[in-house]
Amino acid sequence: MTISLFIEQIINGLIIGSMYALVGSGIALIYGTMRVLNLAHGEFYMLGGYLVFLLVVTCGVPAYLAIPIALLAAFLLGALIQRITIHYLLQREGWAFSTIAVTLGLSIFLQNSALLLFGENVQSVPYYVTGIVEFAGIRIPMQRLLILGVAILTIAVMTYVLKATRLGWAIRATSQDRDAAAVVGIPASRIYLITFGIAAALGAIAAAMMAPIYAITPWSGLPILFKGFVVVILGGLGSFPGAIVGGLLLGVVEAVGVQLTSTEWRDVIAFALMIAVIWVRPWGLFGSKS
Amino acid sequence: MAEAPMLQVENLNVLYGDFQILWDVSMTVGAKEVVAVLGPNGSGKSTVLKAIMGLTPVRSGKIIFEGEDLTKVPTHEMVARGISMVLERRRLFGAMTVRENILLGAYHRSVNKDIASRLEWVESLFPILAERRDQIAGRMSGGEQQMVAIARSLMSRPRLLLMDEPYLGLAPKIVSQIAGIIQRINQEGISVVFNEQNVHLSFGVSHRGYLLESGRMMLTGTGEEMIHSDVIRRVYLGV
Amino acid sequence: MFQPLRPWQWLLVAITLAALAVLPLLSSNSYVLHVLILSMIFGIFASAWNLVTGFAGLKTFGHHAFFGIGAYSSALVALHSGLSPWLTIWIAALIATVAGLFIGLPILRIRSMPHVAIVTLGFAEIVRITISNLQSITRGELGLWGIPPFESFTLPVLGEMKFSPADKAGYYYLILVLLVFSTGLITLLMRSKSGLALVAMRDAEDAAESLGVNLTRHKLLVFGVSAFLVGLAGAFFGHYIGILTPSAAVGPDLMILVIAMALVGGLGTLSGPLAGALVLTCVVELLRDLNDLRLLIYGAIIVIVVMFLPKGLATLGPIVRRRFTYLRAPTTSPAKHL
Amino acid sequence: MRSRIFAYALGAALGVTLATTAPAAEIAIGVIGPLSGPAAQSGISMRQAYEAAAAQVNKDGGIKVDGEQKTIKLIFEDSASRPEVGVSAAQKLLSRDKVDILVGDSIASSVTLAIMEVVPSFGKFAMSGQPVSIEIAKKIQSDPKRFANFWKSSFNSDAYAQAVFASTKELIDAGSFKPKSKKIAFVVEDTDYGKSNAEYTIPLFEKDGWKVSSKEVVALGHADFYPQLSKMRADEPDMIVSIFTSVNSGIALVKQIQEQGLKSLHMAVYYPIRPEFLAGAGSAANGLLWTPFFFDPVNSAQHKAFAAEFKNLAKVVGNGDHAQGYCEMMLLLNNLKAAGTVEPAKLSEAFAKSDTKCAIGRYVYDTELHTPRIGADYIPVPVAQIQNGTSFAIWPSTVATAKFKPAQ
Repeated sequence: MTISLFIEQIINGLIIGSMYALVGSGIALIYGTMRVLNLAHGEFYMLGGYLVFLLVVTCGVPAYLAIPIALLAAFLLGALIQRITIHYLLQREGWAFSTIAVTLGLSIFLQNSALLLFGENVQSVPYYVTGIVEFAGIRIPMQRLLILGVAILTIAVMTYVLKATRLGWAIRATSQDRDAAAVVGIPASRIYLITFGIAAALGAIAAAMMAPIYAITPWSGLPILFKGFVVVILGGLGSFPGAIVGGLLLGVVEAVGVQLTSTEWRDVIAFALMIAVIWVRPWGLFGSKS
Repeated sequence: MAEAPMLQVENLNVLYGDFQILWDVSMTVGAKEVVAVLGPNGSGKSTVLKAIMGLTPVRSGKIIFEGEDLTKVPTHEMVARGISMVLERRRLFGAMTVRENILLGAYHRSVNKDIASRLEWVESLFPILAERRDQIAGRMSGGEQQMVAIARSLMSRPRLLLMDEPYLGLAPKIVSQIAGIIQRINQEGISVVFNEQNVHLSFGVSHRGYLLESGRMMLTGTGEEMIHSDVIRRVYLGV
Repeated sequence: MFQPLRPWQWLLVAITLAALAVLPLLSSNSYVLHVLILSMIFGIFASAWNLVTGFAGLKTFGHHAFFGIGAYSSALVALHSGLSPWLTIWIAALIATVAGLFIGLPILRIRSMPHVAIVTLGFAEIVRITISNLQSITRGELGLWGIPPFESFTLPVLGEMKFSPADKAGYYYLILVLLVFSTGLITLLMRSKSGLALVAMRDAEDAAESLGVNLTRHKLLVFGVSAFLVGLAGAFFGHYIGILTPSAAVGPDLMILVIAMALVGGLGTLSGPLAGALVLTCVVELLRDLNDLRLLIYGAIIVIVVMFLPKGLATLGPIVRRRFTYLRAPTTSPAKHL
Repeated sequence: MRSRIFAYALGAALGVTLATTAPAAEIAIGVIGPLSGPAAQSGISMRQAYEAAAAQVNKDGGIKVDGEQKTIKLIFEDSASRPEVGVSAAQKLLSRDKVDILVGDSIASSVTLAIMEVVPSFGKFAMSGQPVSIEIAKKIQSDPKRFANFWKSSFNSDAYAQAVFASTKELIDAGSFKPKSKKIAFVVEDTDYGKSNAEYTIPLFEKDGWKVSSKEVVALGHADFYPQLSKMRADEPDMIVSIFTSVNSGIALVKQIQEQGLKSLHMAVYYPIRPEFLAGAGSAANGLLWTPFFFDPVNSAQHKAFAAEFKNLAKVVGNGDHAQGYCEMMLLLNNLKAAGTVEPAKLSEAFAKSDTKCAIGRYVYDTELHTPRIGADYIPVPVAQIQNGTSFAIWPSTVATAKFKPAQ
């Protein structure tokens, strides 16, 4: 393997990994704040893809407008779903299981709603930007660089929101101690609602950016959900920065893995890695034990 | 109206599932008063405070504060009404800094004006916290954490402060320090309700006490009256 | 819940069993038997999952791995060794048990429910992909066919027990026996000391631990028994359907189906998963004509049951009864007496 | 009688209405195929094609069976491409609807293999639709007595491998493709279709001195080929063979090959047959070779005529699936006409002797494998090249409408 090929594979991995990171960070945010494992998270990704498709292809809205609209719609949808299901379950006994079960049902429900609405057809969105960047024997299309750019921007914005805004403080406080947050005046249920919306929007950003490459089908959420799980286990369940690092790491491991072996056993390796991590470091590779 | 106590708790009943924790508990707290809730382990002391704050759902009964019925008001609205709470075992936001923890005390819209002056006031009560402002709260000692927790709860300038087991797990030296702080807070014109198992510890700072046993209010009175009560002796010494 | 049955309950069980036993004598419609056979396969699967999830409180989402392991083991052993399926289904169940203990051990170290959910899901995916990739042995997604059926034999009263798609009486009675066996085993287990410890631990893990109950051993026992039963159901499924594909025998859809069955019937009850399996298998067959709506309704059922009937259909009974009681005697609410 | 009543009661309890058996003047044909799930699009096309063929025959007055003129009634059941669902569907059609003939699966080989476990014990005639897996033929061969009345209506899966290899060899012999190092790379889907086609193709090339430089097996619907293509760009294979049933994967691969600037000759199996391929891949598809190009309503006069007729019958624009489905159902109905009975043994006799011409070719059977013969004289498996956004057949020469053009 030459150096430039190796670098190219790392870049391939980082690009896909940045998308895993966005999806994983949504799962991590939801789990972090409300201790809910969202099995319907893949469907936020899938619906985000369809929203962009509807706007860009069906309605002819330019991408730079369509993507923010899709994000907002995904946010509202996520919040609505939280409000009519999780919100009530969290107030009951046995919520840890019932929330997992309800998101499982939601996942199947949303998949098949999409099937009814959009059909089996594989949908795709044209590239937002064209052109190829070539240097030192490495070829990367602009579209892929755009993915990486948007991912970095999104992560930067999210980091700023979490670190430096009132909302971010409230999310972090609620995720660390719900009662303590309530006592200082943070309305946990509203924070949960917003967090769910943000997580859905993060999934939708990933979907919007991937739509020109990964076509959209009612089932596109499932594989990405499994990737998201691996990511959050690697990064420590519930940790936002952990999910970012975990996502990038998984992307790079996959790309380099393809170079070294064949694609066939890739997912087995990813899952085995995940189980091994849980076995030796249940709090994740980057999380801390407490 | 001026005669009515600041906080009035009437016939509180609280259940966890089918298990009844509090039975018709009533109590009052006057303005600028320090009240101790006493009782052995498992008597329901913490539940009384949590129920007032809305952290535990109340089956029946009333909580009236400054003439307003707060029974159905959610926890996060309490600071807006003038009540604040220090939770058992400090419960800090462990991954955040001391400063962030304290500032979160003024999170609610109704109290996040003139944060600078509030911070100044709180840091004047706990000078050490100003020095440690950038330290991660979770890595501090128990006593320091308790100070952060109290500082946090004061940021909303409450008129009533509830403290759940403020002495729990602290070294004797720290306990007396915290007791001093409670007195200091009271001198600022704030009413304090705290609970504690140890009778003698409680009466160092409180004006009045209540005794709980198995979820029922058994006795109230000043420290002096209670220490000499037969009921106390029976409850604590099993006589 | 596991009190000895009262006489009328015994009678009810006996009548149900008798009705199920004479059914094939009355109806030769193989489609009706087919639906009932599938219900019973899923009944065993759902009860065994419920044993772990509902009774022992270990929320796993990867039991379809054991179903697939059971199905493929029995089919492959019977195909290659020439052993009779009558024997291989038990070998397969034991292989599934070993797999269960293998994955059960790491799970027991984890207290966090989401971690358990993810690990078990991941384990099942590994099993599925592995079966799919080992094409030379399993024929992958194309399907393993040529699985030997059970040998026929003759019974004194019932006549010849045939095992063929057109004459399903043999399959029907065999799965009925296996269902009774599985329900009996679960009942015995839950009435034993281990069972009592399990329920104690589900309700208050720390308390049970402080009482000196050895949690790991009991949990592992339950996990093993559960994997055994699921493996057995899977092994029967393979010989019954005659063809196995990774997505049919180890696919996540299968687990979703079984979870829905247990939830609909009532998690943590003995009869719930059985009732749920019957109801949902019939619903799935009824919705056959609705094609695309099938899974949609299915997802909606799970959501609605979790939201409004958290204890499954079993809750409907008391709700209805309460309605009636209330209508007859509108007494004061109990809170007033406190 | 008693059993009927009981079955009825149970049926009612299950909410199942017992189907009244078809009136004497109808021949009931049960069809199992994917109407939901990943292959539903093809399954629905097949359903439309089967219906069109039946409508055509019914319009002409039906078929004379056992001395009585009867119309054709098709009953469709969904298999969702899943064997166990297909088995349930077969159970229902054979015992509840009591169909005379079973067709299934219309698309999935695995479902066909499963249905084969059920049909023989009901003693009915059965035929599979598009499934090509050679396992079906092997299964028939393994127990000729049991499967005496089971026939395939599509050729075996090694046909594609032969088409890929033979057409490549012809291009080399003609001097229009000059491999430098005889390195070949495979990108295939993790389905039976992808894997078994690769399995048949690889030995043909290896025997001819080729070296497989990489074989990448990707998940169904996979769409990010960058890691695989980066690897290939370093390897520089002379030829890439890609095999997917998912158009999504195909579009992504073709686009990304262009982005990566790979110069290898690219041969695609199956996915360009779907109409949405060209729309999705756009100009990146130019120069691509692919098989099987069964249906060419643009350049083939015969197919143009079929397309017009089909449009008339089915009110939808015909595609390759339609052409195959229509021919398969016509084959069955012609043989039914020839046999004059639904009795399985007689129908099988008719199938063994069948010589039916249809839009996609001439159906003559290999009577040992119960499989239609392939080749220029029978059913050709043409290789096409996409030139300026249109597919032209370039191999075999008997059906070619254009010459191979090397990529610029």
